[in-house]
Amino acid sequence: MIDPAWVSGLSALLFIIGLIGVFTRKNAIIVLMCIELMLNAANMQFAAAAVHHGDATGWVYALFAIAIAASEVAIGLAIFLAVYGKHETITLDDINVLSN
Amino acid sequence: MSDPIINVELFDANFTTALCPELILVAGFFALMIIPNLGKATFRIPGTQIRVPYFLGGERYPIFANPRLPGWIATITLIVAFVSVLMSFDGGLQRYMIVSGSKELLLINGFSRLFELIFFGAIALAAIASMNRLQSFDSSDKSTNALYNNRRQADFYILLLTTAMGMAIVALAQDLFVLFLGLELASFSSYVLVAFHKESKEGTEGGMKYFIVGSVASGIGLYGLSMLYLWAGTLQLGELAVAFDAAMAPQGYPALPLIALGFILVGFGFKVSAAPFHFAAPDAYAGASSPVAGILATASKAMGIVGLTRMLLIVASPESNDDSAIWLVALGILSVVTMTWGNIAALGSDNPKRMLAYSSVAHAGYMLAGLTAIGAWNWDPELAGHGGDAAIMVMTAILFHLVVLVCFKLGAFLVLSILESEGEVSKMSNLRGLSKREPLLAVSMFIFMISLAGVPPMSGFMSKLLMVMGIVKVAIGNMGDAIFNGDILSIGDAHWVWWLALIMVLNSAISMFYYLRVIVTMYFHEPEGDRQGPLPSGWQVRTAIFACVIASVFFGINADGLIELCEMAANSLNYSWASQ
Amino acid sequence: MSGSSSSEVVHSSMAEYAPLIILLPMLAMPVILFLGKVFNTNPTWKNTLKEGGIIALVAMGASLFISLVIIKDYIGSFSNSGDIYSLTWLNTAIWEGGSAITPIKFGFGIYIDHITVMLLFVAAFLCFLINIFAIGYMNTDPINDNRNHRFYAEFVLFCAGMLGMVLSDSFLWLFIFWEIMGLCSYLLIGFYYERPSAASAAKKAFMTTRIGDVFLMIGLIMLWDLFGSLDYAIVFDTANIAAVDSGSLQMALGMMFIGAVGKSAQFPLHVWLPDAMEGPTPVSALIHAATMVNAGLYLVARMFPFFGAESMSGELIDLAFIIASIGGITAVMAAGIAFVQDDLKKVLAYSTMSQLGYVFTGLGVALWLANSLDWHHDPAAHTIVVVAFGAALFHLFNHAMAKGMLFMASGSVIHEVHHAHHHLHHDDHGDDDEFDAQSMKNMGGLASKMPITATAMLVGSASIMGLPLIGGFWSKEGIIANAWRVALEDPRFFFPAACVLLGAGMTGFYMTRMWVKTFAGKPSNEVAAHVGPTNSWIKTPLFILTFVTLSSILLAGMGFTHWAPDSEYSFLSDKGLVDGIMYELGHAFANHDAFFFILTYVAIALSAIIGPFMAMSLFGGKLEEGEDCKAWFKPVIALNNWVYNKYNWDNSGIATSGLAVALQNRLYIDKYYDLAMVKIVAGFSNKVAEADTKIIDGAVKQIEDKSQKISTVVRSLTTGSARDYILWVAIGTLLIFFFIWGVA
Amino acid sequence: MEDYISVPLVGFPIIASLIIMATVSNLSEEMREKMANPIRWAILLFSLGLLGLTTAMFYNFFGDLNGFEGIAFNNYEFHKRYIWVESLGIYWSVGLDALSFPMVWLTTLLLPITIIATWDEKNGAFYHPLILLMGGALIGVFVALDLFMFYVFWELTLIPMFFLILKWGGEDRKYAAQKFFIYTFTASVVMLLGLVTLYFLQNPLEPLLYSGTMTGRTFDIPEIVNYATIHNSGGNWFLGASMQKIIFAMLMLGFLVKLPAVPFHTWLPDAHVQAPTGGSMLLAGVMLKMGAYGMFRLPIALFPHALEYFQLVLMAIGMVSLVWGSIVCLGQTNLKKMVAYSSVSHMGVICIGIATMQPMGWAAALFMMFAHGIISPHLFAVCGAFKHHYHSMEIGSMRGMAKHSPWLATSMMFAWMASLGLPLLAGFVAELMVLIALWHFLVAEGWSVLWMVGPALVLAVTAAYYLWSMQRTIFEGGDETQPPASMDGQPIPDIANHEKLAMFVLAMLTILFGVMPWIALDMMNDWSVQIFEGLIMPILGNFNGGV
Repeated sequence: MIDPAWVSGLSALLFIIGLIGVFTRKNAIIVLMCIELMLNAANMQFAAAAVHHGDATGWVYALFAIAIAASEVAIGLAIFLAVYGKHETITLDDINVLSN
Repeated sequence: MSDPIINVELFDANFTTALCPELILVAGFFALMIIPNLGKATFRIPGTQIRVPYFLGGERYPIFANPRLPGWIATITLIVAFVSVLMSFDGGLQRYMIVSGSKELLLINGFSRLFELIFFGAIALAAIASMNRLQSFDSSDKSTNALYNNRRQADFYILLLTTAMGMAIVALAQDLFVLFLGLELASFSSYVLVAFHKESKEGTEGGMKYFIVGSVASGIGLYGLSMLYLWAGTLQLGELAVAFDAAMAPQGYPALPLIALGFILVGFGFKVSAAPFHFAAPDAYAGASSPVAGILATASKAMGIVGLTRMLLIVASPESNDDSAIWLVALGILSVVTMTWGNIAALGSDNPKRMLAYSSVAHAGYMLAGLTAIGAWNWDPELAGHGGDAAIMVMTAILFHLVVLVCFKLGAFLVLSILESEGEVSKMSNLRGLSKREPLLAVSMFIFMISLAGVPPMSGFMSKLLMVMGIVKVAIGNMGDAIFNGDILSIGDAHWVWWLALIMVLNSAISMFYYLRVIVTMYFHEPEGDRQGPLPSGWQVRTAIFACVIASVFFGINADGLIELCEMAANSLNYSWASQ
Repeated sequence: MSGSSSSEVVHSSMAEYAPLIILLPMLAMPVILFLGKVFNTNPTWKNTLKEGGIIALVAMGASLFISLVIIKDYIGSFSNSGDIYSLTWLNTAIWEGGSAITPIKFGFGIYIDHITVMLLFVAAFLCFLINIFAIGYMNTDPINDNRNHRFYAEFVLFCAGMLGMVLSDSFLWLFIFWEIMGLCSYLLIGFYYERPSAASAAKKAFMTTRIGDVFLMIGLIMLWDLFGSLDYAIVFDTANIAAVDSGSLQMALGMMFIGAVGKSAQFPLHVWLPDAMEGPTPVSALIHAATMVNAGLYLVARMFPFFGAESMSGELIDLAFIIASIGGITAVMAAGIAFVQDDLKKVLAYSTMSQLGYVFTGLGVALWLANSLDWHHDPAAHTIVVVAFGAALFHLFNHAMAKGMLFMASGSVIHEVHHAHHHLHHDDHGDDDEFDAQSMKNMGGLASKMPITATAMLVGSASIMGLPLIGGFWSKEGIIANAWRVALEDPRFFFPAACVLLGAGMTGFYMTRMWVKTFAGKPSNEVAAHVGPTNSWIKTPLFILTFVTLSSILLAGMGFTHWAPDSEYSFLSDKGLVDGIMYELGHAFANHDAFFFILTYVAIALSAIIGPFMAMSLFGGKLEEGEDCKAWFKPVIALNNWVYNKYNWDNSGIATSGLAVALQNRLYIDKYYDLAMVKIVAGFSNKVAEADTKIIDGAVKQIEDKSQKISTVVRSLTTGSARDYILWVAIGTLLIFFFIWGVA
Repeated sequence: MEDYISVPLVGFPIIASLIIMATVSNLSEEMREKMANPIRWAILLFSLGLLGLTTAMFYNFFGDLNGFEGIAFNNYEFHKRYIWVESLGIYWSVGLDALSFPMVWLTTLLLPITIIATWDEKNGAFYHPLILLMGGALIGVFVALDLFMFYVFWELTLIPMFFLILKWGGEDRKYAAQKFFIYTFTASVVMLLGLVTLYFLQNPLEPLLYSGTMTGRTFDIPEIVNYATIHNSGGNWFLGASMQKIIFAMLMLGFLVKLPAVPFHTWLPDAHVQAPTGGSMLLAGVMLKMGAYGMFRLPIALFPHALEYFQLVLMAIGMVSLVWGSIVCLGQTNLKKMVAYSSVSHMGVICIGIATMQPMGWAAALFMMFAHGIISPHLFAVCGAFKHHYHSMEIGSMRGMAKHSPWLATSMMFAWMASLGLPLLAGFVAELMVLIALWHFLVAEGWSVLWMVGPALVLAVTAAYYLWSMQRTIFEGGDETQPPASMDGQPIPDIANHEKLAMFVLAMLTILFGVMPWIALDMMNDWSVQIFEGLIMPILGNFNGGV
């Protein structure tokens, strides 16, 4: 059995990749994917912790988190679609009607 | 608080009593889904010509086809929920704990009930105000456009109800993950609400930015939760508090919970729009319709405060006698940066909605200052004295502030929402000549502005006064007694949160500038261009504004009742400092 | 309501009605103003009531009447001296530390003693006469049409101020009335508000006297701090004086003296007086000769008890010297400037300054004597002190009478010249700016046209010059003699003594020059040839004052110099009138002391012979052929003509010399004052105002400005790009970690 | 005793004016014009009623005091206390003593006068109610005996004044109104923090009367003052030396800005120049005095030790205000600005009077507040009429006023003379007493007498700028053509009858209180003696002054 610490470490790595991704990538979809990475990092951590503590609640948390991530994607894509409809781009840097 | 907490299992005897407002929301939610769809739909039993009516769909009955109907349903639902919360206070509040086995899920006490009042009240007002906003067509119009727009009415109000629902869960949650779920429910709804105005560039853009930044923040928060869970093996508030207390000094500071604390602070920091997590807020407010922006500035912020309270005051509770909370300096700096940043940025802002957004950042800073002060409640065994009282006072102030914020901040957004009905409101000059066009509206806006700025006798002043008093009370503590026992003490001997109070009052002086600018624009300048004459709009939103005005003034002049309510709620937080 | 409660009547006599002397004119003021406003063009108001002149006259007459009765009472018995009324005006308190508070009160009351009585007579009498004159003068000049009520209102208020100042029982109320006079003089000098010169003269007068007043006020405050009161009854109490520090007292009195310098137009605060001739002539007569300038003298005279107190013996002589020196400097300086003036009223103005200088010297000398001599115990010293003081007061009296008369006479001349000019140039009236009715260049030979005026002028000039036996002679001799007496004791006094002696000769010159240029010789132009006699409103006071001036020998004989300064001295009790006159004559012309004998004749020679001779030799001449004049002018004019013909010399060298130019420019003092005002004061104040806007308010504006700029910078961080927002979230996260770790 | 203050003097003016304004704002333009006159009359009559009430109070109609004399320190007439916010110890607490009564009377006096003087101000249906509102708020400040209530009214006065300036002001009114509001607001929030800190420094273990249920402390001024007096005695410093100084400074900041003292004065010229006549009259007449009033009511009564400690600073501030203000006056070309700076200068006199720490100085400061409250509205009424009739505020733009507008010229000259401290007019007594107290203090305390140079200089400079401005307005002179270009050859009017009436009444009062100062001064003197006997002497008794 893999030591939960490794999983934890992996999740930290994923999280950092996600976090760096969200502010380096320009395409909204990729940013969304990076966010998913961050959420998944949390999921892994929950899972690892559930194993570590032998507590089933962690699994439940992870499941819920997956659901959250899913709905987040749904909402995100819907919004991006709407954005694309008006701005005809989803490159984040080009969408700045609102500033200051 | 003599009555013990009654534990309620799911669908237990007291379940409906305990969660009455939430259940009302659920009922409203279903009603909103069903009622507008009631029609002459029939179902032909296969193979026969018998058509069994099942009422969902088909040619809808005229009464249910009214495009304004969803608005009314949502409003009535929210009002009923609000009233049911209010009624639960009647004759002493009975506290309930919704449990699932050994896990505590939701706690119904004064604190959570008060927040429900804030949430439901704010959203109800926004619902009323939104009623005439969305384009609607006569239900006899069968064009796609008309149908489409009329359907959107229901969508909008459903999202409002889910927002309310999510917020209510946040208020009640006793498990951090449940809290997080509620938070996400409310957040997702609000993302969509912000982007709801998808015919415009601003609406979609605001929604998108709010969504991306919000998602990142909640991702960070969730990761923090996972770390906390990794460390403690539980996300139950009570258990976490015990674990945290045990782990802190004198044994030293384990890294994991501290990192988790930082991450979670970020997650909630975004919700209260604390600097530097506030950036998306001005864009979102500017892009969203005014009532929605009003919700973000009041209810959503209150939700963030609930999260922060749970996390900072309960989990990482400042209990140790010889030291203050671990997060004290971080939060103190955060609060100073937030209030100053918000005010400075608002100074030159020419967009009224962005200006209000920055002002709401500043208000977040004031509340964070209050939370910081609570963190210092027991800063010195001798001088802090009855620090518990002080902490309660600060909490009272924060709650009071959140309540009255609904009155004047939301009220200000509602005024803008009336203006929006004649076109975009993206410049201060759009407010010009309001005093000539709509004197009463201008007076309302004037009251909201001076209330925001904290000018007596408005409720905004009372809330700032309470906040300052609370902070000073923490900082001064028992010094009065010590001084009269011969100690020579100076302001330097008080806790440094006293300086937060100073910065806060100075900040509120700075804020005067931009609030006055609104007033000057309304009263000094002539109406511009084609924006002449009275504004078109229904009576609903005006009623909502009127209610806000009355409340803004009333709670300023006669604050006693509300203070007592807030004090009761603050007391019911029931932690170490509150029990003193 | 503390004011009215503690009224205390000391004596049941006419003195009780003394407040009416002040109140009547004071109440007449609003009455005249109101009626004048309402009935402005009503014929009855205009012709019968003379636009308020009659009301004023009634009030002044009543005041004069009550004054005379009080004076008679006083001289008769001396019993009505001291406080007549004493009311509380202000109640306040002082904390001296510790646990006691000292209640303080400032009172108002009427105080009558010998100095009061003398000044009261001068003021009430001259005010009354000048009122008569004003009716004749003001109401016949079309330029004053429909606004004479303003003149009379201000006039009576002025008189009330003067009478109040004389009668009040404390230095505080002296100051209060003093300031009221200042206000009225401002209003009256600026009566012709449409003339820029009048406006600026009014301002100058108020401003200059105000500077003196500031010092007076400070002096009074210092005095108050020494005595805890400003009431005469308390500050003059010898026991109280004995308790104070002489150095502080000298400072206080010195400060007060600066106030007197301002009010009495002494160097260096003299600049306002000549300009003040912008006011109508009655105003000049009233303010700048007869009454207001006497206020300063009165104030210094009031200081006598301090100098006379035994406890102060020898301690205040420095101040006495300063007083005498200021007087001496002014006497010479003003006389010098008067040499070159062509404006009739300006000559008189400088003459006023000069003569007031005499009085100051006389007072300084008397104060020195009182302060140095053991006059409380030594009867001879007592006499010397009293007579020295009396001489100064007598000169005040003589000068007031003579100068009032001279001004009225000059007014009469100006009035008629103006009329003649008006008459001659009927067509282009309204545009007579070029013609200066006050310039002596436009006069000459008027003795034949205006006999009464010329007589009055002659007598007045003689009195001022100090021609033996007439008016000012008695007092001037006394002042000169006493100045030299002191100079023998205290060598510093050689300076003022020399000044007054020299001044005597100079007076002779410029007064003669004035009379001769105006009344003798040939008319200098067409206008002067057409001047007619004046009306009876103008003549009456001239007539009365001529008599008074001439009769000053009687006053001298009655021992004026003895009883006026000394309340112990009973009026006419020592000698009879004739004996008194003989004594005075003997004392003056046949002094036993050789030094004073010589001094007397030197002074007479200077003032009555050398000075007039010089003037006549330059400006003399006889009347136009065919003009006839009154018999008593004939010798004068003949003498004049003779001297002129025989000794005329060309003075153009002197007249164009640097000194003469400097004198014409008033020794450049005004110029430098103006320069100081414009360059230094105005420049500095503009700089300060600029600093106020630029620095103090600038700082505020900077805050506003900078905060807007910072706001722009801060808002520019909200770039609009979601990625940047997330970056900030990350940065914020790191910062939070940093601070949490920092604490942990 | 009946409550003669809460409803008639404070509540009714505020509520009535709010109702009137709310009603009027719903009317059409024509109706507003029509209603303006009845509203004006109603408000005039009402404010006259207020004046009658306060005058009756003075003449002892309701009580048994002799014109507010004989009230011991920290005792109040007509004292009423109603619970307001129980949890925080906030009471609606009103009362009068000889410190506040003259100010209240002055306010009720200036209300009708202001209304009359600006009778035909445009948009009268709003303007006059606003004046009444202002009056109610001002009275509220003076009668408040509760820190919270005091602060509420203190800030409340800003709002009507802000609108008066904003809606009826001059060219640059927008800037001036905002500056006025923000500047004074900033100072008063610092004061608020000082008040709150003071509040919490009460000993929670022995709560005072009227303490809040939640906080255990009270906002009640008499209680706090009493408490402070007890703890100040015996050589102790209430709250300790350091704390006392800090809170003293915080409170003083708020009051000094309001006063205003140099260098916190720059809001005043802007506000005055831009404010409408009525606004200026109330601003200079009463609002500035709130600063001095506040000083007496709070920091001085609470922190005599700190007052003694900061005496030099206060003296210096007063001196600088006095001198700076008057020299700046001399450099002004704008009539109203000049008058505004003269107010700064006069407020410096008040500051000096306070700094002397003498009953005489304090009584003089009180009398100065009162006298300036009568004279400065007159000054501003004149300025307002000048502007109204000649469309310019520049000195020199109109000359020969004595000819064209004799009434205005007379009134101006009177006001100017009153302001420069001519004897027998109200201002003189105060100036004289301050100077006497100052000198006495300097000599007794061994301070340098050079302090006296400032007032001496100012006495002369004041005369200079007033005379200079009169020469260029009332008289003729200089090169400028006249009538002024701004008149466009229109006939030059004199002031209207209602302006004459207002100025006449003010002039008569100036004379009345100049000739009979004891009417007001006696109670002020009594008050200063009482505060010395009740507070200063027991506490600073070892003050090593005296001769």
